[in-house]
Amino acid sequence: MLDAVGARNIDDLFSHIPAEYRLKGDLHGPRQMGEAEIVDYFKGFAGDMSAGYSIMLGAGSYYHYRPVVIDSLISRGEFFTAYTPYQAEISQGTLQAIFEFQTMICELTGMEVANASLYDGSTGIAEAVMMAIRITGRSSTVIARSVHPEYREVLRTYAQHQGMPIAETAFLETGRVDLKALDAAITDETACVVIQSPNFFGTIEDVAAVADIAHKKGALLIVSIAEALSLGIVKPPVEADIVTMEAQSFGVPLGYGGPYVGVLATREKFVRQMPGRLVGQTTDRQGKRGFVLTLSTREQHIRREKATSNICTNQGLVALMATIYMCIYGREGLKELAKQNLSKAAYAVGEFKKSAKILFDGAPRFNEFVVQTPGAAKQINDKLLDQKIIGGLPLNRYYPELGNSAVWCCTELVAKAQIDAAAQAVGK
Amino acid sequence: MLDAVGARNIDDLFSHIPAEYRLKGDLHGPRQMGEAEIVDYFKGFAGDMSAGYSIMLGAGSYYHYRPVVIDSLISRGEFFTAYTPYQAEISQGTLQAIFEFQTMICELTGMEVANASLYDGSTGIAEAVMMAIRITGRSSTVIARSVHPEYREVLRTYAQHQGMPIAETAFLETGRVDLKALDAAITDETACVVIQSPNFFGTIEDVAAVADIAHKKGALLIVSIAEALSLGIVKPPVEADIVTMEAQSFGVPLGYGGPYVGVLATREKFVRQMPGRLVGQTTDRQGKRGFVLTLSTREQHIRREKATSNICTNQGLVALMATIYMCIYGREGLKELAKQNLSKAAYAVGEFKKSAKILFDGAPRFNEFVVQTPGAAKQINDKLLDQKIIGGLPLNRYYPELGNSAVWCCTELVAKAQIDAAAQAVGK
Amino acid sequence: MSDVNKNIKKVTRHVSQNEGLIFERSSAGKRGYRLPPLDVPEVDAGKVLGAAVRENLGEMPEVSEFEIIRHFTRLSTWNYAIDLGMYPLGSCTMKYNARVNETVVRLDGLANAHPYLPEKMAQGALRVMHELSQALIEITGMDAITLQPAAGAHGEMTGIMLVRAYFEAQGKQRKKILIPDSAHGTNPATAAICGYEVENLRSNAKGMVDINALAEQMNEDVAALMLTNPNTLGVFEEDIHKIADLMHNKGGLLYMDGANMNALVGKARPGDFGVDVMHLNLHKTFSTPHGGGGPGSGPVAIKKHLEPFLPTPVITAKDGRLAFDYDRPKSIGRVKAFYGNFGMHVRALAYILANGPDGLRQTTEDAVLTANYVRKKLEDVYDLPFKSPSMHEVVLSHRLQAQNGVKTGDIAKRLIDYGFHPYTTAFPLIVADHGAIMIEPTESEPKEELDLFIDAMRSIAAEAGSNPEIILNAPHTARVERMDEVTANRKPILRWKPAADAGKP
Amino acid sequence: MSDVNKNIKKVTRHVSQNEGLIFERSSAGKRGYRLPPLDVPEVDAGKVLGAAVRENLGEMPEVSEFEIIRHFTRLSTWNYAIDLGMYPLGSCTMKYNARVNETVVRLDGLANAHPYLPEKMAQGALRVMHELSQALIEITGMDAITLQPAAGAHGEMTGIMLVRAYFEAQGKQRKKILIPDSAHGTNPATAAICGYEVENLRSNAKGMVDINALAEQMNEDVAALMLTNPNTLGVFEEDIHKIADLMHNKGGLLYMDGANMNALVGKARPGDFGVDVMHLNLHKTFSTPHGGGGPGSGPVAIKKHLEPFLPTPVITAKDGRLAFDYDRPKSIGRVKAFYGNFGMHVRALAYILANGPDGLRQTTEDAVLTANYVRKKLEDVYDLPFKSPSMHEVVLSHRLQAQNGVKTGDIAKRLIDYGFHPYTTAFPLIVADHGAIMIEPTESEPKEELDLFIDAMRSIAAEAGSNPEIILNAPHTARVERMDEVTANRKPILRWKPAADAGKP
Ligand SMILES: Cc1ncc(COP(=O)(O)O)c(C=O)c1O
Ligand SMILES: Cc1ncc(COP(=O)(O)O)c(C=O)c1O
Repeated sequence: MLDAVGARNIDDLFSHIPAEYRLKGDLHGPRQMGEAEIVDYFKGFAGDMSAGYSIMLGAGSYYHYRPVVIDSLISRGEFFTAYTPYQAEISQGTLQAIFEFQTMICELTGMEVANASLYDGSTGIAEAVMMAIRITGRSSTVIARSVHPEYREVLRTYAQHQGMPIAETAFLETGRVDLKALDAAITDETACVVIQSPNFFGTIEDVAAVADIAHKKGALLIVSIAEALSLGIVKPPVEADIVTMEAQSFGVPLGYGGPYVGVLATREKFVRQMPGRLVGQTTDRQGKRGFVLTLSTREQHIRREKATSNICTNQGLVALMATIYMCIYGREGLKELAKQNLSKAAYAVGEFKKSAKILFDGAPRFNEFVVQTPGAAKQINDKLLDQKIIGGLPLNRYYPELGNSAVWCCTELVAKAQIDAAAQAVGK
Repeated sequence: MLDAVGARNIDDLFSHIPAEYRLKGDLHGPRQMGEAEIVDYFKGFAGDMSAGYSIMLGAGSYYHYRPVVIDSLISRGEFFTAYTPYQAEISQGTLQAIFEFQTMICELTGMEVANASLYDGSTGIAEAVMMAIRITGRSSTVIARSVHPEYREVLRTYAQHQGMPIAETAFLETGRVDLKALDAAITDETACVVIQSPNFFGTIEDVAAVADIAHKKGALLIVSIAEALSLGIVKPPVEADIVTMEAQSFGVPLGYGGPYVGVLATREKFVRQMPGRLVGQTTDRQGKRGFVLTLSTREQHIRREKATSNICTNQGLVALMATIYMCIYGREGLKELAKQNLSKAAYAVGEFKKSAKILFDGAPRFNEFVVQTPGAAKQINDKLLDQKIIGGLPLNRYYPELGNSAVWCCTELVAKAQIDAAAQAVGK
Repeated sequence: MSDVNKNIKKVTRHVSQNEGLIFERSSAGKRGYRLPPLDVPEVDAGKVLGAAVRENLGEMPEVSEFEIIRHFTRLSTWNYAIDLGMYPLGSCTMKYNARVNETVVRLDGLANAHPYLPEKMAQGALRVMHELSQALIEITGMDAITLQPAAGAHGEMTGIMLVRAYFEAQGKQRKKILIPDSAHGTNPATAAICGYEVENLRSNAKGMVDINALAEQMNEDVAALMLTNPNTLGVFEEDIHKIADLMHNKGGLLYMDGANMNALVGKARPGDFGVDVMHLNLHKTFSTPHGGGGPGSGPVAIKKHLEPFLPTPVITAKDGRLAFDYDRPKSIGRVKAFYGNFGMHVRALAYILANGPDGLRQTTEDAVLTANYVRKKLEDVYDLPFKSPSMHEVVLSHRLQAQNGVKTGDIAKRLIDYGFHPYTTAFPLIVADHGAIMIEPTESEPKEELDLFIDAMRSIAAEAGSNPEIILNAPHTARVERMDEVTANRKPILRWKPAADAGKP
Repeated sequence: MSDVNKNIKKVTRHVSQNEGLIFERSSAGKRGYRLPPLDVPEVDAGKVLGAAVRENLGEMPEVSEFEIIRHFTRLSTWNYAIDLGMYPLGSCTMKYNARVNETVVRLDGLANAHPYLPEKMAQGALRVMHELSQALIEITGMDAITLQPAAGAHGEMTGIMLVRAYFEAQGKQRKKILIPDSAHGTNPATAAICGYEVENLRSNAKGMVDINALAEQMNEDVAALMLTNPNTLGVFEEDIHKIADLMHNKGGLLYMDGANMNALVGKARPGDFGVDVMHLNLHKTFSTPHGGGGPGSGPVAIKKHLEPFLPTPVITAKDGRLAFDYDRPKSIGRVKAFYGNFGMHVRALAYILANGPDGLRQTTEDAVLTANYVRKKLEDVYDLPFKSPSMHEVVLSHRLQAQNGVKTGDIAKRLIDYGFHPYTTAFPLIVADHGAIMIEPTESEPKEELDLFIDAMRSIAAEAGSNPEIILNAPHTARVERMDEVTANRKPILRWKPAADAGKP
């Protein structure tokens, strides 16, 4: 090809880069490895991790069983080596799958429209807040302290340069939002109230009550869901104006925190203020049903600085994992599975109570609960490692006022034996 | 559907089975398991195996690195959930791949035609012998004792009821066939001579010399190859009339002995006497190139009791693995890889010599060699297990005359450190 | 064209990538591999191997890894497969191949287990084989089993050799094997390989064994009857009891070809109705993938009196640990190196566990139901040569369509246009004029897919009257049309040659 | 039809399965799952949850596992993908996604690692992030990096926030960000989100930054210039040195959009030519799969003076062990929960190791060579709006074809008939009449595929003269024709509803 382009050597093609910027030598770094070496190299890393441990950590990342068909399907090159479906005629597979995803998210959340995905649950809140600000024309936000601490951090980061004041409201003994405090915190500059349910402590909020208070003052309600599986057995937040959810629980590996998949769902009337991609049904020239990316005038590649968001590449393949997962469990399975989680956590709470204090015991919860212990949570966890158990997340960094406490999680993958062992340990 | 077929209940459809033969209760056996349980169940079995050990066993099953693209390609449903390509118009993928397989096998073995596969290397010999008998009209076989003992057993099993006398000939100090003895053993009733190269001891036979002797007496020469990778660096047995090969080395997992893939290759003039399926190139009505199963008049579904073999389902998907493997390494890679094996074994022989006796040291070998030790091979192997090394195959069961000896193998996956450790151990 | 396809609901045409032979992509210097550096001194191959050294690998391809991915991905898209739609090949039991089976078989400990591992290191693999053996013995109602055979035909051979060994041991070998005219080609081929004469047994009007014929033909020269039950018409041999007695009374044995076990699992057991020896096809009844032509697995289950003759080795349990027993003086010997297609054993066991006893019965019931549903919906437009009740498959014939010159093979090709893989054509041979249309839906097919198939078959039946040409020239929608098989047979081109005109598609 | 396609060498039409929406397959009682029995007492959900209990899941589907396999397998066959052929989307760097990356990322220890594992249990994951960080710092020539951003746009946002924090720290915030008119839409959108005014910077006749315009527009109100280099025309900003100086002299910063790093890796380093902050797209330059729209990963690399502001946590090595440092008072805070798209970090590191230093350079050289090859072979039949030397991509325009009413979007659709995914259309906007034809072949494409693409493009150029209608009505060979996007926008149908007419394909 060099001759064809009329170059004497490859460096001719780089000659327009000012000489002083052209690299002379090789980059520094490990030499080229053979495939077998690469596999061994990563096996080395994977080796000193927690494979084979039972995981009683949740807090925004949930260890559920992943049916094997998910990976066999998403591993098809037609899915994972395709780009964003800009060219509808040769992207119907991805487009129809996203349309099915949007539909299932609506069904589960009780909303009317859902987008094709956002980065994750944390950035989802930030996008939802910006959306609420566009809709209401108001600028400030009230967020519950029981929302995932890292989600709140992300919101603060996004908000800091945009003149979006953020107030936090407290939680009660029950773990739920302090409604009085909330009511007091809302001003007529409040664009939205943000809560999470089940919240960071595993407590299920009284969404309807919060909605009343917010709506009375003309603010929108944004409900964040970190444990998507809860929707199998917990009433959807139909009173919310915007629901933003982390769908990792739906067949996405823990993967040390990512990639996961955020979703944003809302009411039809707000659709043109939504961030992210949307797939719509239409017909081709022959009247045959098909699907396309639509309402893209909201997006950055058309609207540039006036776009509803700067998001471009999102979480396509992860949304596909979630879609497949939702199909596998479906109408009955999600309920049955959620019920198993509910039962595991309920059993665990009963056992842990025998030797430690369960906080926020006054309101219903899904598969997480907060345990306060005599000793420091970290020491308890260290001890449990010998039994190949990863204990709950210590809360001292986020909620010093809760003392020696940790938020534990019991999914269907935590066996009774491990629950019993952990319950033993926390007392000591 | 029950109504549609006019049955009151499902048992109506089984009513023509005599009542006394209809099962009343459930079958006995484990209850239905959930997918997660099934995975754990087999992890339990897989757990107490040799994962992570370095394997210095060969003897007809070779531990080579399997490039990951093999599984990602054969896992496409279009390949692994298709049947034998009877319907050419919707099976061109499988058919073209087999045609490529046949071509590559011919290139590697130096033969003119190759079939689409046989069960494995052991049954391949039996099929080749029956083919030789059909061709020559003679009935007896002379087989070298240096052919894989289990291959010889299989031949005996096939031969016993067909009036196919089998004589075995001895090997020399060098590990090679005793040509004089061979010459003496061949009668004018001898249909074929069967040798293996590299043979069971790893020794490369003098194929040309054997061929001369066989051909002088009007017998055909069948060469069996158990370590297909040897063809990357060892001269192909072009003097043979039939080559039968176990292609497991080409990307097929050890898998505790199967499924593997046998091949049979021969001269064009014998094609109509070949067993197994053949894919041929042709054109469709528009003159477009395509591929079909051909010469099927040889096969059982047409010829019934007069067929060249009873084989029907063979090793399609495993042949595809081998095809992909041969494409990955190709012209240069197979040579380079074979050379690494050659070097590993040569190094190992050097090290083992320091503390034990290497048998059959007089002739060239590929990646296997026989070590005679003061102590029993089994004890040495037991000791090596502590170092996570699986030692060579003890030969006492097959060749008592060789005393405390074992056949060892060093593929590219055996590291120098393990070779050194094993070399140490055999002395003790 | 478009009007040729106006009745087709199931498929649409779409772009499909062309792709030449891998050799046509090859060029010097491309590579799809990368080896780690050698950690021992590199030898001079010439020195080590002398005259035996190989200089070059001829026409072996040189391509990049990416080209390999593209090449085989493109090829794959030219195939039809169960994953794409119904695959009603009669006698082949094309059911869903569960993905969990593919997962467990690839577990490091199982996939990378060397067959000569010390037994104490191989307990996991032995357990798999042991558990599967127990399950299959329970399902068949037999007394013992060998997992060694690599496929159905291999199982047949093993089974018939057991028969031979049985008579050898009695010191009086017999000459013949009786085989019904409806039998699969592997049956006679197998009998011949085992040194028996094949005697044909004709079926009666119901498509079943003719008891009187059997009574006449059965005598002390006959070693065994190779029976498929349900037979290849999908019909259960209702006289099975008499058949077994006739054989046994004359000292003969009853061999059963278990290819059609998908009609019996959990509902009836061959061991209960007099079978002495039988094979199973794990790649049919037990869902191990067909893989475009294998690998299969053909375990042979037997009654006590044949046990001494089983191939070696046999798995035995001594003090809690499993081991191989090689010391079996009466054994027929090995039929294969190592222990059989172990990977298929793992998958079949996973299938059995995923179903459980009730699931296995349900599976059989559904398989029989779908076949009868298809029969019911087609018997008015296609001839049903044998009216006996169908089990897991139904055999129709092209008699009515043949009046317009349309044969079973033509209807099969037209089915391709309608988006289906054809049924099995022209087998069994007892259907007149080689006109068999042999349909096996399996339990896996949902009603929606069955209805589309029925619709397609009925639509083709109509075309046979209105426009036979469409059928005779089918398929019209595939990337290639009918192939010239005659030339392929007359002047076989069995390998690519650099000289040869590539004639790229 | 067939003559519409007579010049097409690359593809043939083939049967493609139809498939409705999963909801249309759903019926009560079907299930694709099977749960193990519960090993603790089952609770009464109503009791536990009270008013919060959910009764039913509305229209969620009920289908079997097999139907799910078929559904998504069929859907997948409607997609075009890199694995099927060249995917020359300019600015997207559609290169081969190596399978070994997919293997290592699924290793149990990595795939099932909880983000809140105690650090001592997470050393392997931390090592992956650390090694990748080191490699990317070396490749970019910058001083530090964060792997937290989830995609390119997210990286831009993070980078511009670092710019903001930098000026905050100096106690004098600035108002504006300069953005060339050739920039990607995410650039201005990002600047706006970060609270900056966007000021447009026009390009000169060579498609590069107009130095004089920059000199005029640059002042103490300007925080930074967001530059893409090579820019979206695939042209290296030859005045990069002056550009950097102009920015720095006025105390401003230079942000580089690294989407086009595939033109520079191993050949030149942004850190060496004055860039203060930049993002990378691991899903472009470093081969992590696009997945039909993500996930991506957009690490941000910076110079020392921006380090204090990096998002928390930052990985630090103390006495041989790696740990997260959360105590960074000047940090802009988190931009995402946890640590970024770790799975993409694993893949990108595997890619870097598979190439090594020389392989990385080679890759860049090949990417630039293929782009120039395509340019050379097409510039006589397509207008080349900017004549500057191309690097990894070439931007043509539809000017010549537009004379026959054929626009870039039409040519794109016609390419589908020719068996290719279209190039990027209408971007960058500085190409007159939104006529951009933006082609990025990448290093992955073999010459054979490039030649077929060139042949297709030339053939379409000819058709534009001889028979524009073919192009305007394209595609003709795909399973669907052009979609009615207008109605889709006017009356959006964004979810399936049971009532809604299904109108099955
Ligand atoms: C009735 C019958 N018997 C035997 C066989 C042979 O089995 P295999 O192909 O596994 O050798 C088949 C396979 O088609 C069959 O249908
Ligand atoms: C030049 C340029 N900048 C930024 C982006 C945005 O990157 P991402 O899609 O990863 O958010 C893109 C992606 O198309 C791009 O081409």
